[in-house]
Amino acid sequence: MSEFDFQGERETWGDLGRKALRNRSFFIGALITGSVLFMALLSFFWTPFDVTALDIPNKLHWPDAVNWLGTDHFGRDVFSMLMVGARNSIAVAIVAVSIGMAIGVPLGAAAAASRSWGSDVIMRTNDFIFAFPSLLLAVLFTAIFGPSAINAMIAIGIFNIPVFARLAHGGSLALWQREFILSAQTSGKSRVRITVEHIMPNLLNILIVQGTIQFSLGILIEAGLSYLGLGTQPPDPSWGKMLSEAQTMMYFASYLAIFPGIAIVFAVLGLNLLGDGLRDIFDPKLRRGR
Amino acid sequence: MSLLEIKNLCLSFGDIEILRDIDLTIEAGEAVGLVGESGSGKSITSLAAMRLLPPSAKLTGEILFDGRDLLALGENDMCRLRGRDMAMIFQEPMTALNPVKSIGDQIAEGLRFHLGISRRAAEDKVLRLLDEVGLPPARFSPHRYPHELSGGQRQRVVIAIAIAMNPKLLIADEPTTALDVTTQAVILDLLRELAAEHDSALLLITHDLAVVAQMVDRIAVMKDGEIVERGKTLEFFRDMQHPYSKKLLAASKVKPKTVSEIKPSDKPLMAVKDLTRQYRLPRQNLFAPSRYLKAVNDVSFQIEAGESVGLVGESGCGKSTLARTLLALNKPTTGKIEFLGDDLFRLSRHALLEKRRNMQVVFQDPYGSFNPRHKVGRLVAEPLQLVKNISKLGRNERVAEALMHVGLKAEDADKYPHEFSGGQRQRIAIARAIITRPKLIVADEPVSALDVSIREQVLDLLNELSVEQGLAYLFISHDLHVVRAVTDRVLVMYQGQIVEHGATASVFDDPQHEYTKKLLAATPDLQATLQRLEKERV
Amino acid sequence: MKLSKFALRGATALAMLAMAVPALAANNSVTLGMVLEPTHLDPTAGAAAAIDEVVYANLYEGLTRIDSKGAVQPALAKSWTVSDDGLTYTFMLEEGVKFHDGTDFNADDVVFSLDRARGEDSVNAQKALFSAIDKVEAVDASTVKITLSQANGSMLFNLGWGDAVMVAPESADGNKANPVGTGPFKFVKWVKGDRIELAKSDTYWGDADVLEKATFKIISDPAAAFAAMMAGDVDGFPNFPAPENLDQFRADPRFSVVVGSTEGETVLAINNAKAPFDNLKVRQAVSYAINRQSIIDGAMFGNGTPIGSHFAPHHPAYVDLTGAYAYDPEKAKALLAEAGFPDGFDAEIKLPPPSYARRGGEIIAADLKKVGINLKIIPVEWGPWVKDVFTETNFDLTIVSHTEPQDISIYAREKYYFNYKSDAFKGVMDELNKTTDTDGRYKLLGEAQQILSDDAVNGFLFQLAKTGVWNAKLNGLWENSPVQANDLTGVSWSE
Amino acid sequence: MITFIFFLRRIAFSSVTLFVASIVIFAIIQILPGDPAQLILGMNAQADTLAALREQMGLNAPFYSRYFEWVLGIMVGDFGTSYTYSVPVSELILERLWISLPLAVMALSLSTLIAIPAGVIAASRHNKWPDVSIMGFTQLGIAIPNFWFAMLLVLVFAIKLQWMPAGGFAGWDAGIGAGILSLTLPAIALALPQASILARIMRSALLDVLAEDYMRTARAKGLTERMTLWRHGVRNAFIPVLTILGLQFSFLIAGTIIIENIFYLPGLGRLIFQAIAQRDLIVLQGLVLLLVAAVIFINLLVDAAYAMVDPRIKRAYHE
Repeated sequence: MSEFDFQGERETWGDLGRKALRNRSFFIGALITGSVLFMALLSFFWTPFDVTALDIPNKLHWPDAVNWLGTDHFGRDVFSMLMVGARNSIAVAIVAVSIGMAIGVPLGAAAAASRSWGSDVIMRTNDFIFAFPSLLLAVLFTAIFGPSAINAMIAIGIFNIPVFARLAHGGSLALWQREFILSAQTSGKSRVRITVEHIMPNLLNILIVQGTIQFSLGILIEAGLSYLGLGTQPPDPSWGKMLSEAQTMMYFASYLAIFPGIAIVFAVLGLNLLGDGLRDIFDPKLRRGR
Repeated sequence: MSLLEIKNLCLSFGDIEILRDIDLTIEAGEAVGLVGESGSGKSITSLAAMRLLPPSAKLTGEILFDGRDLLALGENDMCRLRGRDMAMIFQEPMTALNPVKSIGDQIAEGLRFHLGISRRAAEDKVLRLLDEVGLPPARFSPHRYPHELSGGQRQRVVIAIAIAMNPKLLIADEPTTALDVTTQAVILDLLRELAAEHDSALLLITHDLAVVAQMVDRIAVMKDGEIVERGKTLEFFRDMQHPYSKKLLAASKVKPKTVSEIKPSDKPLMAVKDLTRQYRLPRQNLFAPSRYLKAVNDVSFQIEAGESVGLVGESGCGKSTLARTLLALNKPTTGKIEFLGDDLFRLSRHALLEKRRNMQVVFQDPYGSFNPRHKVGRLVAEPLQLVKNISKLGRNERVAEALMHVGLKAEDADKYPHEFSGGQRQRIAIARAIITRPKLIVADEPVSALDVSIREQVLDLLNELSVEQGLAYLFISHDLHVVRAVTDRVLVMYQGQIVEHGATASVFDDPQHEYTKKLLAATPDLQATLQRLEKERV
Repeated sequence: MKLSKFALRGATALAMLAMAVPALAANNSVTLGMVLEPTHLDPTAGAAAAIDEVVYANLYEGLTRIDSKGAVQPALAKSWTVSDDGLTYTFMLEEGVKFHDGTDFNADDVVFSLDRARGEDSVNAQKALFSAIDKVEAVDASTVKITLSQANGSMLFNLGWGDAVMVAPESADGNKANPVGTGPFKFVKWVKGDRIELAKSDTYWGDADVLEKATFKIISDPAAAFAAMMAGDVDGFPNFPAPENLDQFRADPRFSVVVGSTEGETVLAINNAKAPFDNLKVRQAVSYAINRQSIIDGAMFGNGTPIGSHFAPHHPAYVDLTGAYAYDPEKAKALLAEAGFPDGFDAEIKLPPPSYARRGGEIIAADLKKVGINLKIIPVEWGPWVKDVFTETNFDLTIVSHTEPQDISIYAREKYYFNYKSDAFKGVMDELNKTTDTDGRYKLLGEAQQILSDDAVNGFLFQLAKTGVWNAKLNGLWENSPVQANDLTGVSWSE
Repeated sequence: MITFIFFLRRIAFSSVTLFVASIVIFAIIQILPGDPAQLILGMNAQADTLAALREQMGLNAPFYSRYFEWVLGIMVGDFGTSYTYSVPVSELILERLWISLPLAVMALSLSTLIAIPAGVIAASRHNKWPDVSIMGFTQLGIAIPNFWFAMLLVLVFAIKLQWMPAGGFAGWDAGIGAGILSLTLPAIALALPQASILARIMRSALLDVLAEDYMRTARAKGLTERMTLWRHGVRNAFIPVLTILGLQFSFLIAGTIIIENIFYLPGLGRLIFQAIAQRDLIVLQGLVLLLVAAVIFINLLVDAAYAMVDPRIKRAYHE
């Protein structure tokens, strides 16, 4: 469909910037994502309380002026944990998306550029990985290598590879049909050079948009894995783990189950809005996006 | 009372004015042509008459149909009118039909809605309609789907939908633009006949004066949302006043190229020998042998230095495949291409680069030919990497020089392609093609996407460059007028083979092959039409 | 302020619950929740506590049984005599006993069961229980003689374990899926992952007045366990998995909350062979650095008894050594400095899945950080735990609860996962095996506890509490768990 | 005919995929650390006991022979015998399928029932308040992790309102009503994010269709806006939606794994975790293979449905 349609006017970055300011999704998304990022960065320098210091006599305090969002079963400050949790969620998602992009995009682009059987192998492998329910393999992966944030990153990253490979492959194939690529070939440029000079920059838009979406998915999956106890490990706080710890306590300390959930929704919502906004900005034809 | 009377129609989307004070009347049974280039507002006018514009469109003025003001009519009444009293035929037959419904269903749909009859009851009428538009039900079952039909056949289905209810007014919006010339001719004939038979008035919207002249009684010319001139067909052509009308007319007249006399030599610039390029088709079943489609079938010809050769044929005849093979982008299945004395497909990569310097290309789509992210300077300079030992300074000089050659300014190198109009972009594409000072330029439909008025300038430019720089062209087009305007010699391609070749003038004046004859006969010729009309009047 | 909020919430929830739960009519059945599902139902072929929790005393019986207080009682053996040298045991069997499949139980079955358990191709998880047995003979149909190769003071206790129950040669092989025993309940069906149903056996030899039907519902998720209790889906949880929810049950008159003790000594196990933990001072420093009460409060919400050695506080031979390493981080630092680690060091702690380990591990990591020992927390499943920690002893620290009854003897094993080697301790254990009089045994057990404490073998944390929650009208469930069992023979409903 | 050939090829390709998957799964699962025998026998087991049990479970045979035994068994419907439960794996899976399958079907129907009308309403009222609010809700729906949503559902409907069980499965033998009741909250928790995604896809697909030329043709025939929307728009928009439905299935499986854990439903998801924890490798590998096969099969079904909805497919396979 229109996903790989590159027809139409192109804008300079300046034009895009102006459009970005007018786009409501982008604006709200950027605002939310920015604030989550800010909290995460701030947590490196300052949190209201130390999240690794336990204060058991002070456990399970409802939110008040001291502990803005209350304390957990070890007496840790929930707000501080959410700040540091943001950091961990973002780190996992960034690395996972980077793995997917760094491996998937070159593979997809190479498959599109080469007409040999190699491209078939790459794309078939892709389809193959798609046949595995992603969370299931992530669960197996962490069962083998042990649960940890690093392994969660790798497991989620592996599932980003085919996503980006497919996208890069589809996008590149469409581009290879374009006349400016044929012109470049008649200018004597090699396929590798054309891929680097012409294909990649033109894939940037869709990659950024998809990257944002995968980023938000990464946060969701990390939360899911941590909830199952397979992601970020103590003493590092993580949103998913906070929720799983809260599960037995939500009957008398419901705030423990509410706030981390809101944090996840907030972060994911922000990124999705940002992605939608970017899609609108980059390609008006896809305005209706998903 | 006129059948359709548009008075002071103004239309705007938000702050943007699209139509200004349109006045247009159509009498019952009359054929009226609305002529203009893309963006002139002619299609919008027709959609306004059908009330098919998005709700965000602001309309003022009056549209009277059979005396009823359509702008004051409720949506339900409008629905009863549409399809029954006024029907429409659209430009793009490939997309105007719902791909997942059978053609019979789509024809029956309007009948059933307006007549409130059952599917069965509609069936007979559908069969009759199919027969009427030249799709005999014996061969074209109503159960077939649009994708099983060719473009021309689909357009016949669209026409069948339009005439189903014997409408008083038939609006045809560029009904043949997307079709091949030979198909265009039959569809136009069909349209004319049916309009007469059903006693329908016809509003024909087109950019092509030659088409409109043979079809309508009266003509109105639109430019930038206004009607700038109108008149009865013959009078219109005889004493047109508005400069824009004159420009349109001038552009649609063919000025044959002054032929340069070049004789075949032993050392042609390019020699194509027994070239075949085939694709494998999917197997019919697991055990069937592979089948092949010969897109280019045993083609031989040569191009001399400085010669301009045309390659003519309808879509799908294999011209683009041939062009890509000549540019060494595809490998041929058999046969060889010698360029400057060497077989292109036996060269080392390095030697091929040297050949590429002498062979450049201009494509059809002035929007698609450029990487939208690069500036013009970089785009034009791209082929320069084929030229060795060139400094950055020298590079900039060459870019400036090339831009000036095509009538642009040296400063334009710092702009992005989207800052230029379609015609200017095609000039940039030509600048890029000539920057390496090649000996041959393959031009694949270089003016098809341009409006008529701009088309001429680009063709002139190509002619000039050919003389100035001693360039040879392989000029590929489906448009016979265009080929006649720029080529010395012409090759006619049909189903992968070259069926006729010779000097342009002689092929055009005295075609030998059946296909060439058919092609020429189908091409609307304004001069001939006008002469015929004069005669009829007398 | 906060408390009143709690109370208010509790009260409204209660009011709603009271309306929602339908009154149970003349109850002749019981549904108990359990956290872990048994892997199969043959207690003689698996270590999982969950097996015994379903079948012990209900489906299968041994020659002896262990009662709710941990004392040995007659079961299928109505009486016995022990020779003076302690080497020959003669058991007189109950008569008229039938297996659930209708076959008779007699001395041959005893010989079969015990020989199967200690045989060469035995897959009995506690084969060591029978290592002292030299031979088992049927004297007549209702008399069995067991001869030991060396005296063993705990022989009668050992024969009361679930791993020593009596099975029939006809049905033994099928016991995993279709258990056949002599107990008051017979097996009905097992919906894997969901529940196991038992029904009253009409061929039971004894005169136990038991319920018609018993169902064990498997609910491993603590939150789901809470919900199931609240919703009345289960009548009780003999071992409720989430101590944090006990207060809510206490506030609810529908439920009884009974916190008893188990045989589970929960320890911070230390790899005694691995530097720097091979250094006594380092181990002592660790013991001083641990705040037991905060672990009990934080991980178990106050449920559990601090211990100072590997011994259950409810046992008569218990010696209170909790004062030996009272929480003292300063002293811990000093000891570390003496041992050559003034700045502390880095180590790993591998934590198996139970929440006492995971939560306790976090608290211990925080405690040890204060004295300079930085722990990397590595959560592991039981599978890798058994492989890495238990089999290959590839670990620094771990937390685990040793739930076998009176298992202090593990410290005398040649090769056991915490790699403790002490001739003094082995000597005491040897002596213990030879001693049959109670006072002598208690004295030796006291000595053994002292040695472990002195050597700071492990960080001794607390005795795992048995946190039972059940319907207030349900009577007869065990308060403590001297063996892992849910003995249903005495269970009944009030009214 | 061509469609048939195409499906033969698709089936052949799917079988190859499945075969490769079986090797990969087997290999992956073999490297899971932990000895099933040790887990069964516990900490006090002696070395000879362990060896005896391993022999009994057939764990001492070499890698390849165990693989072939496994695969050949599956071909005749024998998935092996569970290490821990000592019952046939197929029996174990079948028992649980009766919970997971109804759950998945309920969730899928629920999400389709919500998503399709929502998407149609949003697209037909493009940029008006129904569209804006539906899109807002779907944004939220996508962002809410289903396990958190499940927790909230339990909090409100099971704990506070006491309308539904908080977890566990009543069992089909307790009556269909009770069974469905215990699957309701989980199905809702699963359906919400699915419905959100689907509604957005439906909307964007329909908007694409609404912009097509043939919609204008239909209007020019005189059909009303509503007729055009349903007769031409919705049906055509189903084609892309169908693709997404196929893809969603994989997510549905992932979702089921988590949701079954929260509601304590003894379904396939729980079985996976149980099998991992107990190193019941034979159950695990059978299950994973089954789920992969399900994904492949569903995609095959989607292709078939595609061919039924879209007559162009036959031609597309030609090119």
